[in-house]
Amino acid sequence: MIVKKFNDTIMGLWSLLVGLKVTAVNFTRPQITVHYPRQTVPSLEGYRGHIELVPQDEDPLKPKCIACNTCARMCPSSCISLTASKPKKKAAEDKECSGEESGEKPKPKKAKPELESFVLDYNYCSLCGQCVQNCPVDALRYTSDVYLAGFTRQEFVFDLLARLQDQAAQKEQ
Amino acid sequence: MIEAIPIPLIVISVGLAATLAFIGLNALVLVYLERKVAGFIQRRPGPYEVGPQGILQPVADGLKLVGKQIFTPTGADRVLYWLAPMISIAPALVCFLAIPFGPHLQIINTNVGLILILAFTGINVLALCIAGWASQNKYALLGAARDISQSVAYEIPLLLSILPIIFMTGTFNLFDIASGQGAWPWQWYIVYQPLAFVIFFICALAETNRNPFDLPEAESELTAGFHTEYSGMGFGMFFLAEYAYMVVASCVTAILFLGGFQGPVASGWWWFLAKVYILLLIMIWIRWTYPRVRFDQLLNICWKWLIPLAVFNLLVTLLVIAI
Amino acid sequence: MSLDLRLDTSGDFYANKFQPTKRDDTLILNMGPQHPSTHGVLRILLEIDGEYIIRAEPVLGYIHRMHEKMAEVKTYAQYLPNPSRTDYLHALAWGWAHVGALERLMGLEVPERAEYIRVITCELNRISSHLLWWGAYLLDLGAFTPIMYAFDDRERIQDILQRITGSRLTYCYYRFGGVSNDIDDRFIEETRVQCARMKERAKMFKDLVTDNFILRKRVEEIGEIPLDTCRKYGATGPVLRGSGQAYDTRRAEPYSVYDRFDYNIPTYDTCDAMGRYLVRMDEMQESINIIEQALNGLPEGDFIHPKAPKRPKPPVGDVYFAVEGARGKIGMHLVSDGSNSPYRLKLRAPGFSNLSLFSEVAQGILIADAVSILGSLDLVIPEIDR
Amino acid sequence: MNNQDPKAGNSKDQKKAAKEKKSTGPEYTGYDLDYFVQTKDLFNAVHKLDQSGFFLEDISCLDMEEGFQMVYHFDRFEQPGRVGLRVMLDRQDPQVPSIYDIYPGAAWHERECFDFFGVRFTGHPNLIPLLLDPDHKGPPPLLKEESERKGLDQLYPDREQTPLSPDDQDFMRKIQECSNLKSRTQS
Repeated sequence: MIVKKFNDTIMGLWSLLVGLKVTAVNFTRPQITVHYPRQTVPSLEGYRGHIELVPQDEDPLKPKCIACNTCARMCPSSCISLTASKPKKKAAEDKECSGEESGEKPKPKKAKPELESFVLDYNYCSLCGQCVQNCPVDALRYTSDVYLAGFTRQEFVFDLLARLQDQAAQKEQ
Repeated sequence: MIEAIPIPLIVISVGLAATLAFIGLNALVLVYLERKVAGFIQRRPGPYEVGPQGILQPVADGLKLVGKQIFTPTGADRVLYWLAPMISIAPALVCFLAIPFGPHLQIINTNVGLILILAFTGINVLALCIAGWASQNKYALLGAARDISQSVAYEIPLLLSILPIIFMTGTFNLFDIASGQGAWPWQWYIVYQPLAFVIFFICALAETNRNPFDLPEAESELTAGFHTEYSGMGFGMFFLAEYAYMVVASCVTAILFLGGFQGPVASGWWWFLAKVYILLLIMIWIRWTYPRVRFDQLLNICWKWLIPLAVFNLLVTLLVIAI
Repeated sequence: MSLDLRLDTSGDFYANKFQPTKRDDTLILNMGPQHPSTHGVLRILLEIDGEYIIRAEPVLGYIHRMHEKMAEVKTYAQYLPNPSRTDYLHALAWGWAHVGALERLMGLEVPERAEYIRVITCELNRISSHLLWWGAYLLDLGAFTPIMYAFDDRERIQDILQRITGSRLTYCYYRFGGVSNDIDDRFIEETRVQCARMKERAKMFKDLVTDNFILRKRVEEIGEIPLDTCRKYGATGPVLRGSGQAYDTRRAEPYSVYDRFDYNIPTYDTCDAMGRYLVRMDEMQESINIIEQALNGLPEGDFIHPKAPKRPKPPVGDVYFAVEGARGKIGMHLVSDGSNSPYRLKLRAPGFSNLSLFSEVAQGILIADAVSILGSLDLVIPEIDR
Repeated sequence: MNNQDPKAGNSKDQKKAAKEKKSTGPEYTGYDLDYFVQTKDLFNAVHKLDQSGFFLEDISCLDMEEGFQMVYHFDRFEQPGRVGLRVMLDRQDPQVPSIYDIYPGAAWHERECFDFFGVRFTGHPNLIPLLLDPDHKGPPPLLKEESERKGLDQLYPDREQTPLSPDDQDFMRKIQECSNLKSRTQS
């Protein structure tokens, strides 16, 4: 019995030294951390950040969204609020009002309601993706900007329509 | 007028000022060293933000601690609460007086240097006990209780492991012990007394509450042990005291077992500092590797393993000397 | 205005309830809810005599969010993000339980490829959960370095999962009838690399910690939970397998395609914290084994049922669906009245039953051991409080 | 709350057709044995289950028109198979004997049901709130409004609700060889 006890202790002390060796080996190995302010994480393309509006193919200024309110209804924490302008009667004054909007195809049936404002309250968003998935016209997509910081809650209430306009403007330059 | 002031008083006052500077500087270097080594072991860079490569990080910590508001927790015994950090740091100063840094660099060359150091390191226990009791916090009380039994238990093997050296050299004078050993490593006492060295080092770790034995300030069990209620300079003093005692422990180890300022080429204070810092690095290295020992195991190690080994080692040395 | 500096030692509702049988020489200690070693906000009332615990009583409810009421208020689709918030360490298993319960109720069959993807991602998530448990447990015992090594591996797994699922911790990846995003070759290749790397990392973990003399002393013969106590309290998962019972929902109630893989259930009958520790360490290797088999047998096909309902309205019914989470058996008792939100959804959290046996196990042990036992039970408080 | 958007329209009547076809809903409901039991027989039934090696999974409660339905889930290590015991309690005085003496683990489950539904458990060691705040004055949170409550016949159209007494032989026999492999192969 005593021999076993001694044997245990000797093995134990040996394991202590082995532990030291492991930390020593790691001491010499290069670092693996990313120094955040100076370097940022390279692989972010799959990340599901807050949503943004998808511009129409032919006219980057106008969103694809048809203001059908599905995303606002589907959102678990109801953080999407959007308002749409009442569609003008198509039949009579379609010609002259569509003069200045290029590319408005005069369709016989009622014109789609025009999106006026699309506000996302990112404070309550739980990034579940219900809005993007249930959108009938795929007018929403995820951004992958992780590094968001702000001083007040209001800074996280994004006006996605304005954001679309800026992106379109930047693309022009 | 100058003769009116006795020479030793001047020497001691200059020595004390030098010791204060040495402790302060050492604390800064050690804090930086510990965080860098911890970082590298955990494969992260450690502090690099403040100053080039994070050199000024300890200074920043010091300023933060000084800047904190000083407050006494409700119901705490105000006098004792603020006395504890002072009692904790004061003995550390005195210990440095007797340490021979170099052939000429010694403040007091007393022949009871070793006893002086051992006596004053004992006072630290009192400080931690007062701190634990005065901050009126259940966790602090538990931390203090643990610290008392730990320090008292590890005092005995500490002394027992020093005795063989005393018998071999026959003096308590640190200067003679240091100069008694030869310049070359195989002439140092570690070769004659390897077991005593290991026991002494373990006891030094236990006395200064370093990792495998850091039960009095066990973060995960007692939230912070005896200095739970301290913040700002109160905590700063305990922090400084812990590093000071670490330096004292490694200085004494260097003198007793590694030949003090004796070095192969030109013996001097730089050899002494090199040995001290190697020992400190080992202490830091151990801290970032091992989990914490449980309380009753801590006492078992001391009573069942260290003390019998130390006594056995003492007897063997006496036999060898007697023949 | 005299400032009343006396300590108000009146204590709150639970402390007073705990108080009456207190002997005069003991100390009532509040371990938590702000305590470093109770992961999250668990509060344990301890009556201690010196360092020995006489009575212990966990107090819950500090992070209770009433998920079951949320289920009744929200529709099925809107409830998808909630399960991953109950247990954020093994979020995919909880998501699987919710989605699986509904699929069983509606009789919706999930395509082969989706089942394989679910197995792969769920096992990856189990490994990352065990890694975090391992680091946090060692942190409780006082070793500061292992948690950094654990996070090194965990971050790599999270990177792999982030590319496909879109998030790193609270995945909302499973949908009714499949998954929301297909996996590509880069995911498969990265997973193989990580699995290989995990195998030789296990050797380093073993050297640094499992064989460590101090750790063995802190973990062996601590927290003896005999098999009968496990059964009486309904403990499942590694806590049960550490007491000698090879009960794993993946094998006991085979769901999805788990019956196609051959993997053994690591079991140790030492009944103590060391047994639970070794069970989880081996379980990581078993999960790697399962992932590799699943990757080899990954069939082609669509990753979600073509006609999967986005807004399901299940028939009337009463269903129970159980999944093996990292901490034990996760169960969802779903009662539907035909509308598009459940009539009643009962979440069975493994941590709830595992923790309930703590007050019996903690009689007469040291505080340091109490911390070691709590660590070995692998508690995630949001899952216990729901 | 139930949104009648166009998309779900056609899937609803498609579902109505599916519902008529198999009114019992899914074949394998996760339960291998499922009984209604009298309140007074509950203790006896749970005792028999304890003898044959079952462990308590959880205790959940439903707020129905006829009152509260307590659902006890048991499962077994050796021959895994889930047994559901259901007890109907009337609404005015929801009283049920606590099974703490057989399964100490039930203490917390029962306290939770007490929190959420206000069901009282006689013989419970310390029936104090577990998850909710002790001075939470409001009604138990999971109670449903009058209009939303459903009856037993609506939720369990085909299940025979005659409570079974645990004394007769086949209850014991059924428990012994209850296993989910058998019922899984049938479906």
